[in-house]
Amino acid sequence: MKPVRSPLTGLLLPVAGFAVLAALPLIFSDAFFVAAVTLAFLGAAASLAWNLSGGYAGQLSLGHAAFYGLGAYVSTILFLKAGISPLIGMWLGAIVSAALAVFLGAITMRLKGSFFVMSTLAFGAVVHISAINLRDLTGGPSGLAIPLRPSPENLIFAKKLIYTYVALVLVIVFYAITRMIAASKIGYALVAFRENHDAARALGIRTLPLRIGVFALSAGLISICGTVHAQYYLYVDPDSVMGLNLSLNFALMAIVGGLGTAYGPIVGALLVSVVSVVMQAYLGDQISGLTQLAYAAIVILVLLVAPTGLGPSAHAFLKRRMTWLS
Amino acid sequence: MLRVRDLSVRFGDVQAVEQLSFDVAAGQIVGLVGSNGAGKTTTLSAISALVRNRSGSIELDGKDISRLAPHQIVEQGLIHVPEGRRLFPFMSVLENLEIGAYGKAARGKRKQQLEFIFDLLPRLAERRNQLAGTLSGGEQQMCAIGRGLMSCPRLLMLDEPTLGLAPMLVEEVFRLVKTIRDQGVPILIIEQQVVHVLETADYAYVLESGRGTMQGLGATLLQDDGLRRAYLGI
Amino acid sequence: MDIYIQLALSGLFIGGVYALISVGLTLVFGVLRVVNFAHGEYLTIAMYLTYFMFQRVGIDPFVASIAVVPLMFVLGLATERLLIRPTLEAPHVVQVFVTFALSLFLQNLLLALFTSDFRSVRTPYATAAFQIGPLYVSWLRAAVFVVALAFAGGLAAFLKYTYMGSAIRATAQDRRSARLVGINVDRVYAVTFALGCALVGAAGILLSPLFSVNPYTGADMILVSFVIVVLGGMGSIAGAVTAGLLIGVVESFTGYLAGGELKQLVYFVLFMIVLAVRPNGLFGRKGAEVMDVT
Amino acid sequence: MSQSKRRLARREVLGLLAAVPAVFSSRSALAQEPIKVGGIFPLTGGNSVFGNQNFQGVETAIELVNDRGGVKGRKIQLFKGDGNSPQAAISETNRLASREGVRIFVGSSTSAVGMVASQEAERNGAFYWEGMAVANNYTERDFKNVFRMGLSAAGLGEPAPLYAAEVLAPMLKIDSKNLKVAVVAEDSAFGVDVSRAVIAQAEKLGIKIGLRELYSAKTTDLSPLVLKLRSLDPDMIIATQFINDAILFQRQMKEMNYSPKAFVGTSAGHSTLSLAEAIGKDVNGIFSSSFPLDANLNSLSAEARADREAFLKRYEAKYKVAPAVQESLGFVVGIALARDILGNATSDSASDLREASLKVDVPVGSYINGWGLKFDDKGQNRRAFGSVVQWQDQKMISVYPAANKVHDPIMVPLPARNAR
Repeated sequence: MKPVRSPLTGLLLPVAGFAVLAALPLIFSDAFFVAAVTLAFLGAAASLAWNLSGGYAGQLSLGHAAFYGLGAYVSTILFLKAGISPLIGMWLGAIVSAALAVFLGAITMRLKGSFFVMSTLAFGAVVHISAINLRDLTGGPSGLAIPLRPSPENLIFAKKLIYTYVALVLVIVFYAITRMIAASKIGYALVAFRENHDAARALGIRTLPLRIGVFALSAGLISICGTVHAQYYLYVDPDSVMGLNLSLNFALMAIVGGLGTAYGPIVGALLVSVVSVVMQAYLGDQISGLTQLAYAAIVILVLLVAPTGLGPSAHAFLKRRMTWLS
Repeated sequence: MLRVRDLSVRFGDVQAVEQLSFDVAAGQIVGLVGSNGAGKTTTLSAISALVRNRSGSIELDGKDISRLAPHQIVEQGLIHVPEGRRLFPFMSVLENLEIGAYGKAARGKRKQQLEFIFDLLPRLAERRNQLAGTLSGGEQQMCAIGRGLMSCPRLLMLDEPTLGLAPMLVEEVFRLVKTIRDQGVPILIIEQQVVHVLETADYAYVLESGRGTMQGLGATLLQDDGLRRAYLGI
Repeated sequence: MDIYIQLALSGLFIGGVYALISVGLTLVFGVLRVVNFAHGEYLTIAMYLTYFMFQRVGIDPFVASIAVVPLMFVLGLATERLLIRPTLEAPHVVQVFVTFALSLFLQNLLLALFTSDFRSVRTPYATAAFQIGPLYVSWLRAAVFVVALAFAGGLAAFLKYTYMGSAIRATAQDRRSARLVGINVDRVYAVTFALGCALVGAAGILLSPLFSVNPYTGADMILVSFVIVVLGGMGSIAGAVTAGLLIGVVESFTGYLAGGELKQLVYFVLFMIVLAVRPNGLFGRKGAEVMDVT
Repeated sequence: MSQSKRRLARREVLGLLAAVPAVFSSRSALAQEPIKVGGIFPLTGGNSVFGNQNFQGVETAIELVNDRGGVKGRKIQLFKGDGNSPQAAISETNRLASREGVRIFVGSSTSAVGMVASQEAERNGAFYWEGMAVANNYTERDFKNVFRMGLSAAGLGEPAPLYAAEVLAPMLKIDSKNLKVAVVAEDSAFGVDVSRAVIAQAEKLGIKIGLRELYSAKTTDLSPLVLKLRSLDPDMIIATQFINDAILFQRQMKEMNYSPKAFVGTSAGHSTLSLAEAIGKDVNGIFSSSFPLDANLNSLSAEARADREAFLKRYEAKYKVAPAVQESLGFVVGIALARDILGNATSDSASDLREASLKVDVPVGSYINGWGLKFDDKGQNRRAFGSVVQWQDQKMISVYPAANKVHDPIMVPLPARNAR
């Protein structure tokens, strides 16, 4: 957890990394690749948002799909029923999500480990079921279809490449926010709390307001991803924007890449997406279930081999090699 | 009886115990003293294999036990009564004692051992059906030591048995320690109550930042000026 | 009035099954501190085993339990050795996600092997019922209820009166001390996890004549168990049984009085309230769930 | 056969051919490129039962067309895309589009997948042929190249009350205005939309709806619902259910010794063989309003009759069971796309396929389930209709409408439980 402040890892490496990411869809421009990258970027952005609270503060939430879905629903309902641009709607969605997160945090933030996990799981389920039952507002389980009316103001584009860059902008902004928080006093307090609750208390750090604040920020940011999701998929229904699997995936990406690191969710999202898409392409054709079977096996292997995430594990491995060589 | 040589324990970048060597002979009370963070508890945990990342040799009666798992060490008769009592809070006193005799060797002697302990510590007999979590601090300590004795120890290791106890109870614990020694069970005790330990112990070692800095008969060490300045503020 | 008794009865019957599923989950949590997201898949596997024994060999589900329960126990041992033990020292998230990935793995393994078709064990007694006054009582449901409670009772007795049982309880309360009294904690973990699988396997057998099975059956049924486990107090057997029966009855009444679509909502809201007001659950031990509030 | 294997094989063959370029390259240039069609169905996950059934139907149709010489001499190559979630639908649509060069898609079993896959196809400038997704808002999205051959939820739900009023009420000797109906549905999009259509249609016919009750298809206990029904005592239940909840519902009605005078399901759980497998002869007498299973032979064109025979033979040879409703639907959707759209289009570009779709005018009775093909301006087939089947002797038999009727309904009203 030692902050590294060399110019290389501090600024140059991320800038170079993002430049590569930005160039990717231009170099490999076939639709399959672009779609895969777009989904990966959107996933990375959501996972970055999740990671603020789940990674840095160690609050393992499995209910973030609720906030993601709220973002999708709030902006879509405003867009369809009142003609309000999603560019405005997404902020309203973020505010609603953040407010709900404060409420949830106030109730559950004092719970330990698994108890917190289960409470967020239940919260996600409550929001999901509510969305199904508030039929007049949400269209119920049939969801809401958004007509294809391309215009920047509607955040709907005929060219799908634009979504790729919208998602990439989210990734870069969320990454920057993560880095800022990690480097600030708040970041230190959160990490201290995560590593050792008692020690943090002994040092006189009052983390509860901080944790709730970061939880709300995390919820707000992920709900912006939800809005983008809605405008890309042009269809919002409870299962696809609020399902438990979504929550699990946001967390999984961060864990695979490196929990509580700024780059982890990006690495994780790219890996998870690449693996699942490639497997889908090469195995999906044969026996049903084989793709997901292999995917699950890979996830298990990664978790067993690199429990701290691939990023940090690779880093540690390289470091060992370097010291050995020198 | 217990022979520890060059014991080292690392936690990541921190060297908790470094090249520590000491012995506990039969019939002895041996003290391990040092300030908070000197590595005393880590040493005991390393011996009972709760801490695995260690090096050096640990022998019990000439037999190498450094590769055994914690429950196998218990089978060998090396019993560790942990810091802070660590009873099973939702079991009764009786259940706590009985589970002390979980090891195969001790199971057969459960009844007689229980009688012996109730004899030795009559207060536990009175409270046998009370949940251990509801006992007072002193009673919990007695129960913890009783649980250790249930395992039919050949050597007992006590970690800070007087922590947080009133002075009168501290006396009582040390009396008990001597009684146990007199019953033929040698004891390795670690303590911050330096004076008490040195008065009670037959032999003692002083730990500083994970290293052994001094050793000698308890009474001798008690006279050492450096030690008195460091721990007793005299 | 009759109708309320009938509702309570239906609720208790299904609650007994919930209880049996949840008992295994709560036991594993209490001892290993692992929330096993793959618990539902073990239910599915047991249902498939029962189905194939019935379909291919013609063995009645209740008889099949003699083979299925030990098989599930062994499967549990293997899982613990291969996946759970290597991650016990890892961060909490890793455990959660290993079991989550395992659940995905097993679902798709079953899908690849057996397709997603629903399979049903069709016993002649599946829908047989008797009548007491105005009440209809299904023989099978009543039997399932009794057997489920017997299993839970048997488990409680095992924990109370055997060496292994004491060791399991001791490990749940303090794993460090358990090691120091000579308990082989690794073995306790293995046995506990396997017991959890065997219990949910028993639940699967009992459910076989009532429900059709496909690879996703267990996943659908397990969500309510998570609620029950927390509601009853994580790690508490008595709590899981009580909460299981309670949820069964609550569901039954909500279904009748408010409508089936609100069943889940009601118990999830109930669950959130319990967490907020009494986070250690109905029977949970104080202190396990709350950390400093600063 | 797998994609990778196919590709490898081709590469090896090409390597060999490099040695004898003159002869073979000219021949391969002459050979007709296949028409590539991508099927986007949920083949794994919770909805995969129907996804696989639909896909098998489509696949059988394509194989049949190919064996008959293909479309204007060109074979159709069918690619499999597993749209097990909306995300997967996106990536699979794009994969087939860019990696396999697919410009024509067929789908999709569930509306969530169909909605997303079709918008993705539309934005890729591809053609999307929907057969199974029933969401009412599916064709309300201003899409140009998306056509739905199958029914909307409204189309799926309407036959149940119609049949109740026209046929069942007289048989029960109740005036249809006095008929008391309870509507029961699972609470996903399917159940909610279809049951809404059932109620709308029933109200048009003056049928009284005594109860509309929704529940989650994942439920483990439906006895509260059975109790509610028993105290209400409707003449008829119209139920929109998936498979396991349909089975559970039937079993619990029996446990509680309850039965309405008539039970009408709407597709899904009541039109699948799993129901008969689970409850045995208790299935007899249950109606299911749904996509048509088959049609009265007299109402079919000669071509449709030949198709029907070929379909049954091929399907049974391959899967060892008779095809049920979803397989049959898949077959119709596949045949229509191949023969009447691809066969009449000037090229297989999306715009030409759109043209062909707008122009297509296939009379009712041309497909094995009795359907025809004519699109309205929203891209919804106007010649698709629902039908009613009844379980008789543990088999599904078409009983309504007249064009599809193969047998008279039996067991109306349903006999007492112990008399079945």
